[in-house]
Amino acid sequence: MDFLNALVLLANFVLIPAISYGSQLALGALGITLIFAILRFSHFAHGDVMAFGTAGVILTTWALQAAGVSLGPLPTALLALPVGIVASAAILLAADRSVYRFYRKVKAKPIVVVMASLGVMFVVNGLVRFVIGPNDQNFADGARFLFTVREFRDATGLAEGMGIRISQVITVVVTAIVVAALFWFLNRTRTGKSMRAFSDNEDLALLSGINPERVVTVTWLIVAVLVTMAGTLYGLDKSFKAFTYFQLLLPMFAAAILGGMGNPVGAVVGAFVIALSEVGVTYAFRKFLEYLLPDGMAPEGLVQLLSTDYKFAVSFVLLVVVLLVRPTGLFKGQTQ
Amino acid sequence: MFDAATDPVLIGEGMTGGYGAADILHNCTISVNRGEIAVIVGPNGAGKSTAMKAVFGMLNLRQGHVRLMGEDITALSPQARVSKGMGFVPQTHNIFPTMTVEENLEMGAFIREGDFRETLEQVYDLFPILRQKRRQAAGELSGGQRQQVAVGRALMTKPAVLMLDEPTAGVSPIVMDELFDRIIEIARTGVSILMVEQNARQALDIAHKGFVLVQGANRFTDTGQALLADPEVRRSFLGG
Amino acid sequence: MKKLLLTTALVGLTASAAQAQVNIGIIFGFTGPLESITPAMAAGAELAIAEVNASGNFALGTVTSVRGDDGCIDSALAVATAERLVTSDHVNAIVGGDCSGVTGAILQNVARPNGVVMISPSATSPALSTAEDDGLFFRTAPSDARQGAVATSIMRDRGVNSIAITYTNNDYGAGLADAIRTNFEAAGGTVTMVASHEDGKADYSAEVAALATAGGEVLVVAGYVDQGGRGIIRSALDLGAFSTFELVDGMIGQSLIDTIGAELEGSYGQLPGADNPGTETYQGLATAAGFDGSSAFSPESYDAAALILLAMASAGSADSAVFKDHVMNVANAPGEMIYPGDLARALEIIAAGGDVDYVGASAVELIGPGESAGNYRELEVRNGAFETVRFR
Amino acid sequence: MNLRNVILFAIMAALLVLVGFLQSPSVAMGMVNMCLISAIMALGVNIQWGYAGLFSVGTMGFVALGGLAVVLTSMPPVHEAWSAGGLGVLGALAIGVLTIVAAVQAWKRVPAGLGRMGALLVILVVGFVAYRAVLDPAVDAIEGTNTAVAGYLGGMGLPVLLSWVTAMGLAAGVAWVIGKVSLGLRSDYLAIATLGIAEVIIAVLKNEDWLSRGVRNVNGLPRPVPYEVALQTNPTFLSWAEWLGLGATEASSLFVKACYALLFAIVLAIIMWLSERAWKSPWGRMMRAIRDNETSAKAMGKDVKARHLQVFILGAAVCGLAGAMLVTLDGLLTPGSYQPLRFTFLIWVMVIVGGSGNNWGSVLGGFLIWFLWVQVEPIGLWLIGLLTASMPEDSGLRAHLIDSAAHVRLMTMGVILLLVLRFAPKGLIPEK
Repeated sequence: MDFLNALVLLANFVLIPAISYGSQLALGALGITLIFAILRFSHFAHGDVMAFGTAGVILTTWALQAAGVSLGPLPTALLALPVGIVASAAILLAADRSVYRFYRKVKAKPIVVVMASLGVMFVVNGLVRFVIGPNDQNFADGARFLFTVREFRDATGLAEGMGIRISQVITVVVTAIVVAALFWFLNRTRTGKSMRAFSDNEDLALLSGINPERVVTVTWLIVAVLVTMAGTLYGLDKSFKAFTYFQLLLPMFAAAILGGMGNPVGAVVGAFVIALSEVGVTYAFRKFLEYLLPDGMAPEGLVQLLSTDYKFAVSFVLLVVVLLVRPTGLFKGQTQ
Repeated sequence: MFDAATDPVLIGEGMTGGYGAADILHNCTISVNRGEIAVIVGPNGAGKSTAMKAVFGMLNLRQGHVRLMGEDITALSPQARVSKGMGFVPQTHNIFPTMTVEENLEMGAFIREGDFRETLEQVYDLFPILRQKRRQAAGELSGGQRQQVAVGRALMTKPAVLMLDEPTAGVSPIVMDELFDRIIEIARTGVSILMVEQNARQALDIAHKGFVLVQGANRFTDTGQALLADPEVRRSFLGG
Repeated sequence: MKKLLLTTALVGLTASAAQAQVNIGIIFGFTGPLESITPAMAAGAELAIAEVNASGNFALGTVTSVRGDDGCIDSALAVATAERLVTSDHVNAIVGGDCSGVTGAILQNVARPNGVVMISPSATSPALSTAEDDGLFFRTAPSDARQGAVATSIMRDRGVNSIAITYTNNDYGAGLADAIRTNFEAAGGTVTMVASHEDGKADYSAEVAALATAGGEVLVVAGYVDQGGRGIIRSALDLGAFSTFELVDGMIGQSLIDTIGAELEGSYGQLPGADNPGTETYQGLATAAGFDGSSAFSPESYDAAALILLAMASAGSADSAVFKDHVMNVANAPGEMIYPGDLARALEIIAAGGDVDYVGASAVELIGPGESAGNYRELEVRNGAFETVRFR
Repeated sequence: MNLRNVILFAIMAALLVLVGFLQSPSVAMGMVNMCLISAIMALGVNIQWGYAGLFSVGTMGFVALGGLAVVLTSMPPVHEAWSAGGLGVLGALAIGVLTIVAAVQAWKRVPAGLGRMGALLVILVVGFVAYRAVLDPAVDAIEGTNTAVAGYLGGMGLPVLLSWVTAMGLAAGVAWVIGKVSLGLRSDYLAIATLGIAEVIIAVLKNEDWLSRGVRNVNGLPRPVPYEVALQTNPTFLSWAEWLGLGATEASSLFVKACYALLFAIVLAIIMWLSERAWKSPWGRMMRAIRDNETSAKAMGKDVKARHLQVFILGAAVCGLAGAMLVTLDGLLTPGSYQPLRFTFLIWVMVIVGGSGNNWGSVLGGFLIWFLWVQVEPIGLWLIGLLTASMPEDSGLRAHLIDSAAHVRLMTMGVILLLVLRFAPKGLIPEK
């Protein structure tokens, strides 16, 4: 029984939050890694584009809510997703046409493109605030919980409980579907394979008759889908605020690099490693150990490895250590 | 009019040009007939690879023409030349390393409309080892096998001419012999082969025609056997 | 020569704005971490100014307000902005800044050197009580030290023996957490853990998990209503870690209840304010003007602007050096009580030589070093709204 | 300096003078001070990027360390805190260093395999537990002493100008550690790693209260120049001001700013002189050779990694110096104010716009971008005012636009960066 309690405790406080946070990071990191694989630069505007797409979803959701449209227990925002995807696709393609394409044409150094993406970041940053303002926006509706901590406790009779939110279920399910669809697309379709070919060997892809502009456009479209999904799921699970989305940039990058830049599998794994380590390393294990250890051996202190103040640092220390030992990340990333 | 029996399938005529201001090629002519193997040899820096790239359109020509089956293609981009029937295997970076062997071949057929399974089977028949390893990532194969993937990929468009830039660079002599055997086999199916080779002796041995370039210009042009027999060619370029 | 050039240029450029004009600078962090609450704060200050202008009783001229951005956390930007407002826009007084750090920077680098009065509605750091200010600095928000005592007595009266504290990781949160911890422990209670949280971060489950292990009957949340504080509460409820929260002033706002919902029922907190009908009046005025008057520090902002203008009227001068001594007079008894919407009447009384006691939207009572005395309302969430339980 | 560059600097000077006329001399002087500091920060980034091509976006961390150095150098020590837990903290830090040294030695000496992993793990765990066991009580004791105004160990009570030197030392020391760890990484990875490490430095500054009061800030740092208030009551100064025809307030404010400006200008001149000499020296040529072709430089027997480390440390030291100057000017240390957008990306914009690889370009970029950073907001407000003038007073859109005015600044920075990158990729003053 105590063992079960310990397990439920860990699930409630570490595993479930880490899995849903990890899923959201995974979608964002996938976008970053795809851009890196195809366009070969680190896309610093990612967080802000995420906010832009989500802003589109939110405005549409409000309109739908006002019109009385609802999905029952599911959030209305899911219906609004296409609009957000169109919005972020529009801004990404606009940035590509007006900024990035030029550097592709002149074959600029990747670093120059990274700086250009910094410029885009500044612009989109301002744009988002023009569109929806700097405030926290709430757009979640529908049922909140699949089951609550209390319901779980009452049903199982355990001392500890765990709760699962609808938004967490949606997050995990949607992420699973999107990731599966992406992998199917990349590995099974002609266009997907041509993207991988382009990522592997750009010159040879050109020789094989693959149209680079088409590959780039498709990439931005996929990124638009990923980034809007990530932003919306995150917003549903927590809340929307432009500044927070900008802040998500670092963990998303950490995940992509940790997994191996340019490697989609790596991005997903990296995201879960980051999420799990942020929550796990700073978790205070006292209660958990109280359940597992015999009476009288329970620890005095909180048994916390690191204060939560430094949870952010965990992912970076991890990142640097991994890079030192395996410079291409956990999974082999792009080497050029 | 173009006569497939006598006229060269591909000819770069009087090519002059280079990457920047300075010319590398000077009035250089390279050609290959149907089903034949043509080899470009010469000392280091003679412009062998440059001549091949010029034929393939990766270099701006100030003078000269390139004709494929009688059609002037001088102004076409490399991609357009691929769809016109030219296959090109670069010296390095000539495969998609993280993709499987089969995907590599599929990408070779990217511009082809319709079913290419038959060609795939032909490539597998030509290189049986690739059929065995078709689910494996190409980057994990040995050097010789990678070259086979690269050649196979170029064959997927069913080219009239297959151009190989130093296909045997960095492979062992045994693998080299095997590769040359395959190249002969390909030529027998009617595909013209144009290749640049470091291993001049072995290459000229299988070549119908050889071009010896020096400083971007033709020095000797003759059949492979004739060149091998020419004492001056032997002394200057084949190490005795 | 230089002087002459300068004067000509200035006269040429500001000719239209030459006479009978009073300028008020409104310096808040319109960008940066507090960017979401500052619009309602600025709107509050501007509401007071509009009211004074509309009254026609302000003898010193038309009051114009100029907004400036202090970035909340960018002291260099804050100083540059304040410098511009003071020396270029010639503001006679400043409403602001918002965050304690930049407020201190503006005070030391601009307000004191230029001798300009500044009244901050939201800088609550105890350090500002002792800062040298030449009598120029006031605040309509009380020091956090007082709030610690109030929060402690609220919790002890409710029989709470052990608490965990989480605070937003800045001087406001840290100061408040210190004050609450010290007071609560002195009152015989146990503080199981004090953990900070960063605002605007992705996820707070790690913080909540640690706090949950530490345990405690109540989780004290010393943060901001639309920032990490709310994320912490949301997460704590979702994880079943805590069910009752003690909310500090920065956490009080209808938007909190709107987003969290029924689970917040029974949580409680405190907000500066005495038994004051002015608060409700203010919220009515704010709604009519099209903004949320219950947003954090919005009433205090209204009061800050109103105090400046009343003090000017009382002194008969818009010169900071003169009217700075009148701020305490108009803010405190004796005199007629003045609430939001009463500014016209207040100006009349002052013009007639009478005395006013400005109460305003947040029950202003200035003490000692020119800061709010620290009357607090004890609030509890009942039926989806903050209800006043009693005054402390 | 050719004519074009002289004209560019003249325009910049004219802009500042214009501010002096249109807004006020005080605003202009204040801006000059910040421009000078920005120029030095930009020089620091230029040393790393322009000289050696290191894409390090950890500038914020070094600037913050410079600020910390001011506190550690110039504030008086807090004796109660030292007696309460000073020894404990020092001991804990010693344990920490010993642990790391031991771990590195173990890594080097024990052959790879399970044994090494085990040894490493044991050393790290034991070291960490010992470190925490000594540190935690000491920190509690220090932070418990008079938390509201002290609660930290204080500094060394030395003259504040000395802190500009210690700032360089502190930033350089930390840069050495960071460089050792991360300089081997490829450019993109280096960027993210340094960005993250800078965040870690800020996290330490915010949370290690015993060091510099954390987020409680340190106020009232000593100043190297007189106080305005003191000047305003000084009869000599007043008569002097009167002679100039200035009011006491204005004169004192201008005088103080001028003193700072003089100090900053001297520092900028020294750094500039050194940078230019370094640029033209064989060392500078070698750095550029490495930057332009790392492989061939390596082939020529240059120790690329050591050179990179060197230049990384130098750039960091200059950034640290600028950070110390900034905190000295502000008179307070607020760790919360360090944001990557402001202290890393903005500085990068300065370098790119000014012209990377050119010291004069970086100085111009520092001046121009700071000028815009401050002035775009009023311009934006004015523009939006113009735009919305015809809208009804109660229009929701009007209110929304006015509320958004402050964000014009970020967009402008982005647009400028994009335009420069596209149309003048070498910046306003290109590398020679």
